Amino acid sequence: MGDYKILKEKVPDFIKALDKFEVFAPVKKGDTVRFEKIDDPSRATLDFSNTNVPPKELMFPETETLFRYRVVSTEIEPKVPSDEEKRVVLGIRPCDAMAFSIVDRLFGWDFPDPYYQKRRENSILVGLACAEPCSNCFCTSLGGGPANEEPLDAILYDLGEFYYLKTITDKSEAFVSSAGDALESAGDSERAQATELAGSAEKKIKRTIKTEGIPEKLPSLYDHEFWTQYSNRCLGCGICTFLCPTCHCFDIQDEIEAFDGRRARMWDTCMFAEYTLHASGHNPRPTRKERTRNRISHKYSYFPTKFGVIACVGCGRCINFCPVNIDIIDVLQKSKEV
Amino acid sequence: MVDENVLRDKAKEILSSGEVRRLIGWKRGTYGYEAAPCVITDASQADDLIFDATCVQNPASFITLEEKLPVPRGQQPDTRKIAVMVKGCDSRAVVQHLVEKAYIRDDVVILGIPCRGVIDRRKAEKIFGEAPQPVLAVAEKDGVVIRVNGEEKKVSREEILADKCLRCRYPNPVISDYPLGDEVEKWADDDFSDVSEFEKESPEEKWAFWEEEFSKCIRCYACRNVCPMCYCVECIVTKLKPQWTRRSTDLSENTVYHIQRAWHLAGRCIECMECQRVCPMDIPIMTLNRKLTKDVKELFDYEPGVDAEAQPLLASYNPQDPEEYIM
Amino acid sequence: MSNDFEPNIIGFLCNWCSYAGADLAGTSRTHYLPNVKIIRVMCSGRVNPLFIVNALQQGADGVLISGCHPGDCHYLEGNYFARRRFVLMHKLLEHVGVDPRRVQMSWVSASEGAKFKDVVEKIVSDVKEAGPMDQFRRRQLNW
Amino acid sequence: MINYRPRIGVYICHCGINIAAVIDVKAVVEHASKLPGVVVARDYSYMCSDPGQGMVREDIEKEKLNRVVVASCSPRMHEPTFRNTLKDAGLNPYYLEMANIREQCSWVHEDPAIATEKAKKLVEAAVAKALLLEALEEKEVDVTPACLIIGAGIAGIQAALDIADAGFKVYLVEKNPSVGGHMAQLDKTFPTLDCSACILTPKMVDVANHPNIELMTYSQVESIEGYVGNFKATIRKKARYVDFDKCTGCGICAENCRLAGRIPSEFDEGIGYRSAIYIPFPQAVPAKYTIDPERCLQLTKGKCGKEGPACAAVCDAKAINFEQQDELVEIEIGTIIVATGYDIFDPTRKPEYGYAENPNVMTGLEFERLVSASGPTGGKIIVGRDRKGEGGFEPKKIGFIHCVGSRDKSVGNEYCSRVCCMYLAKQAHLIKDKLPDAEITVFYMDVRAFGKGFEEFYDRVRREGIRYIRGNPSEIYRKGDDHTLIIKVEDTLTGTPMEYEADLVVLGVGLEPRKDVREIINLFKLSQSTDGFFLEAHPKLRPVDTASDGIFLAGCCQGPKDIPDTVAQAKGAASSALIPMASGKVKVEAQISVVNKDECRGCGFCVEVCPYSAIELVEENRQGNIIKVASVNEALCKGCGSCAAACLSGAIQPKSFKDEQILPQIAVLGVKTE
Repeated sequence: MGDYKILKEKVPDFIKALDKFEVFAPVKKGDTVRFEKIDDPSRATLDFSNTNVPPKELMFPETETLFRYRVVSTEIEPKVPSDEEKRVVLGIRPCDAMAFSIVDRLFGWDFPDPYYQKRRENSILVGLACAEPCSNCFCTSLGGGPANEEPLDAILYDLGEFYYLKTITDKSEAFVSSAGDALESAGDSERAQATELAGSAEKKIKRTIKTEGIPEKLPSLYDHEFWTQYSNRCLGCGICTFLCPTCHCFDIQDEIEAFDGRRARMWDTCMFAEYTLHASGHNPRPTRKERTRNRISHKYSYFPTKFGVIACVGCGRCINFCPVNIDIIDVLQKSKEV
Repeated sequence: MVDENVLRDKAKEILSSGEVRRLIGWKRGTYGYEAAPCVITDASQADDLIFDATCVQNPASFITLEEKLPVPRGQQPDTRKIAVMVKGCDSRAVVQHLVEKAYIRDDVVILGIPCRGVIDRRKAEKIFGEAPQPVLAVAEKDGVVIRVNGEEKKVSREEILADKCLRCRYPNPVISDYPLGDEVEKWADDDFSDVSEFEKESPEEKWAFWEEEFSKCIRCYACRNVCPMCYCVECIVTKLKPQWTRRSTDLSENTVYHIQRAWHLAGRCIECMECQRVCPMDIPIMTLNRKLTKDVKELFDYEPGVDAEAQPLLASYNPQDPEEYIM
Repeated sequence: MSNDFEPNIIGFLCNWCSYAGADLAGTSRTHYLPNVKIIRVMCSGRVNPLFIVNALQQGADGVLISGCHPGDCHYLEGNYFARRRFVLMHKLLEHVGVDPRRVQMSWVSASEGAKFKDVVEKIVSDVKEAGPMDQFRRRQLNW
Repeated sequence: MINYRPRIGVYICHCGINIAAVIDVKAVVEHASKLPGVVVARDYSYMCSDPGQGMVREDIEKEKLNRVVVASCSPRMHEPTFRNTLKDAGLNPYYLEMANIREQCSWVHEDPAIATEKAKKLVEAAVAKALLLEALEEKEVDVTPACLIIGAGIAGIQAALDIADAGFKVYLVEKNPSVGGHMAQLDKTFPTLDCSACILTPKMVDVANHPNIELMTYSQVESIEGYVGNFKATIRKKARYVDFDKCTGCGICAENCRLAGRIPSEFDEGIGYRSAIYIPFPQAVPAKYTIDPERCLQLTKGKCGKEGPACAAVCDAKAINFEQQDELVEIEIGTIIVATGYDIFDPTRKPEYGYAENPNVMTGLEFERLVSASGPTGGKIIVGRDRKGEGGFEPKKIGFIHCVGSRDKSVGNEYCSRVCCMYLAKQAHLIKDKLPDAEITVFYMDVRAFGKGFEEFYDRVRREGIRYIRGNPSEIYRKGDDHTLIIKVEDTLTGTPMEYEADLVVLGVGLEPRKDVREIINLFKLSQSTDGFFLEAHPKLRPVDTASDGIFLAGCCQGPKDIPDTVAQAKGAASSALIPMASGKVKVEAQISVVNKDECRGCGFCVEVCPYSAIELVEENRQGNIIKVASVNEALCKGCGSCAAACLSGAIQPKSFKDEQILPQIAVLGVKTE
């Protein structure tokens, strides 16, 4: 595949050149960073640690319309994304990218989800290798790394004056060809610098968890009291799951406006009491203990048992953002000890 | 300041007495600038307890977070008390709980901690960067002594303390069974200048501000769940019949959610600022709460969470209440 | 704002005074603007201030709450509670950037049909000036 | 409850042309027929008529309707009518929702297109709510067979007698020491010229003696709680300082009172005088003496002369007791009649008439006392006597002024007091009778002689040589040092300004709400109409009812009226009050608040807010945990819904006005008609 470089000041031109695509890139608002559709290239930033909200929202939005209808008729108008909507997503951190390979399995499983899949197919994923991992990053414990390429179509490395762009898949050709003048060619020297950057970044990752045995151990702790030391301080909010790049649960609700309606799906989380609440009023996960247990167990035991891969990429968001210091590495470590 | 040994001894004593079923306090976190709230049930766990300027969380929130599980037939519910360690601000939550009959005075054992302020994670990160190891911090009269990444430094209070501390009017608990440590002097006050400043803006400017902030919201409900005052059995925000707010996230629903949340705290918010602290999207949630706090004080001369005998603001009235805007 | 903007205003009127006052305006054939559509509640104290928010969200450009004069509440004191709640909600909405003219409250007794007309004219003209409510209206947003 | 699909019938009323002239009824029907849940939509000229109601009944049966929407007049008008229609057809009456397209649409909007569009929206909102209506149960409670009547003027007396005669207990509470009210002060009554005392006093005696009436004079209602059928009242029996049972009414005490003849008599409107221990007038009922605590020297100063109170000394019955205390009595009643009467307009508020300065400018009521045979002058028309009854003169030129304090925006009284025209005519006649040579001039704005025999009487008075000048005097002032008054007036028929001399001017003062009206309002939670009198539930069809069930109005407290009207209304109020008492049961509000215990967090906000103390926190076993939740007392709740607005979780909701029923209305009305 190809090697290119983009001078930093040319990034806006580069984005502008991609006018055949909808371009998504991180945008800073105060101290928060989040992917947004870029209409004004100057709003995009590649100078960030990681986005607050992972790019999963680009394939699996917080809220999306499945179909629309009229209350008095039986016809529906599906809202599956069309093939025309070609997108480029710039600046995905490798951990978040890896999450797509994990979530792909779920949305392609027994019922292929056209909404998710269509967006995935239509998107060219351009990664951004990490130079300064955050203190709670632990991607290397889960088979990832600061420059992990799977399933990216291309990856950028910040090499000071410029970004080194390495294309990975055929899919990326389409966007390289439209980028035009903004791209310059690169070679071995840049490639070597990139490898060095990745190596140095990897050394900076201090937090680790040895995952061997965890998927097997967790089910045996189903009724264990150790969960309560975490769940007792759990707020039952949706931060850890909403911000998790691999969490993919959704709720489906009908929304009616006078006589127009839509069926929409929106993020849901197993941390909410309503998540498992039955119509009868019975709740099989009545307390935060069961919910905390479920979150960890699903990621580290149920999902790997079913799909062969742990549903965690070590991005560290759930640790960073948890207001009550429920630290997944700490939980997993304890689970091994008890 | 409180001596942690005194605190632990008292906790052990209370837990050993069998009088309480759980004790809520803080312990050292696994990393960074914030301690971890903790709930302990046994005297043997009491040595984990700490109190310093990293203990930002409001333990009173965890009193009402406790689920009441169905009691198996033939058994009795555990009606022993809950012990809770509180700073000044936290203690107001307990008072307001009492006003609202969330529990009765006899249900709680209050360990009051005089406090010189707690640090704001966001401010600290800007000064010292990320802290992979748990940080130790002590607020003193003339600044905060903080130990980050192996180095001890002293910074001014203004630089690092949480905003709520910089305008703290209740450094000492307003209610307490066991005051731990000597009272500290009040050193700050609240003139609501931040609110007054914002009030001066035009409706368009105000909305432009909120439009951006509310559109960030991911509706994780952390602000609601962490709030010691949000403990309805079923929150109207998640209720389906009727559905006051749709679960879908967009500017409209997010705005309405935030108005609802703020409204439900009118005359009830005790300004622990937990809602704003926990927000993963940095939404300045307290700006709404503080507007109401200010108005409630100005219009009705009312302050929640200071008098356990007070009537709830919106369940009472004065025939002479202001009539502005009424035709 | 363009003059042809016809605001849509929802009025919550208490059954005993204001709704009766509106009826009296009718019985007296007092003509007034059609923009205010009335939802009858038994007492202004019934009006959950979140109704206002809901109405603004669901497409109302303005909201009117009207009850008995202080001291005259058919249910003794419901309007006193309504007044307290209203003032605070009004302030809160103002802080969010909602034009304060959109949300108004009045005391209209069963004998004040003429006042009801005045109240309607006032809120309609105020909301006309404020323009369409497009801040957090539901339908406007992309489905 | 069986959950079946809603089948709604929508009925649009033409109300003759009241609705149909403005609103395109057919278009509204067409629109309604397409709304969700609607199975039939029809229109009819008068929905409230028999055939109109019949149409609804038939559809309920044939179309299996389970909800009905009627778009017509205000629900305040015909909601009960259509509820009964539903009931007759076997449908729960609370499955009715009304859209007010008359009072709040066709009558207030001119443009047919706009009115039609609005009517469509109002019907939509009604349908949206109808979809979510619930069946409610109408419950009954027992009625305490007793009535409390406040005020013992002619209205209260008549109502008391009627109810007592029907066999029910009456508590008749009068603030003054005697019953009788204003009527007792009058001399003759228009237009028949019967002697007022002659027709009133037998009734006064009757109420005192009736076995079913417990008369509580010199008493006031302290507090009222409860609801129709089950009121509890606390009555304060003020201390008379005279033992009621011992006093024989001999009057020796009054003769010996040190202040005898020195205190202006209220009954005589200040032109006669009484003692500190007194009965208001000789025929007072009960004929028991009362010590005026604000005047009595013993009570105000702690001593009365050197020898102590003379009254006590001379009382053989030993009835005087300065230690007496007010007594609080609690009574239980099923119904209440408010008959608190009126005050006369205070003419000092019109200083141009010189009432305050000139003793020969007097109010009509003062003149009644002057002309009354039982009055201070024994019926002799002598003006300007001093306290001892000396001096004074017989007037020769007398002016009567109409509409003093009535029909006068400058004093805030727009209304007509209804009695002044006739009482002034009567008084003019009485003077003519007693002083045939007197020159009598009446200054009027209009003469309203609308009642039975009124016009004839007015005609007779004019034929007696009494001059009527159309004009409202601008000023009355004293000319020179004698008592001659000048009345400045413009004769509006001829447009000529004139000055009349008079030595007596009688002001035809109007009737006003009592000065203590606010206290009564607060006590009974009554409403006032614009004129300040109590507001009836409906000006035409419920003129004696109030908005509060079980509380009725009689007499001038509801608005100025003459004696026959007052008696008629009193009889009406009595019969209305008798209905629940005679049936023994009364329906309680069905639209009351209900608590969803599973959502209640027991904070008690609703308990604090409820004006009827209808909510309490009760223990509830929630899966083995004992918690507290709100609980509503169904008999006390009135369904105002204040609790629901205070409840944060929406756990308490007023039936028929639940959040889930109101939000869809908002949604429908929020959507603009394109």
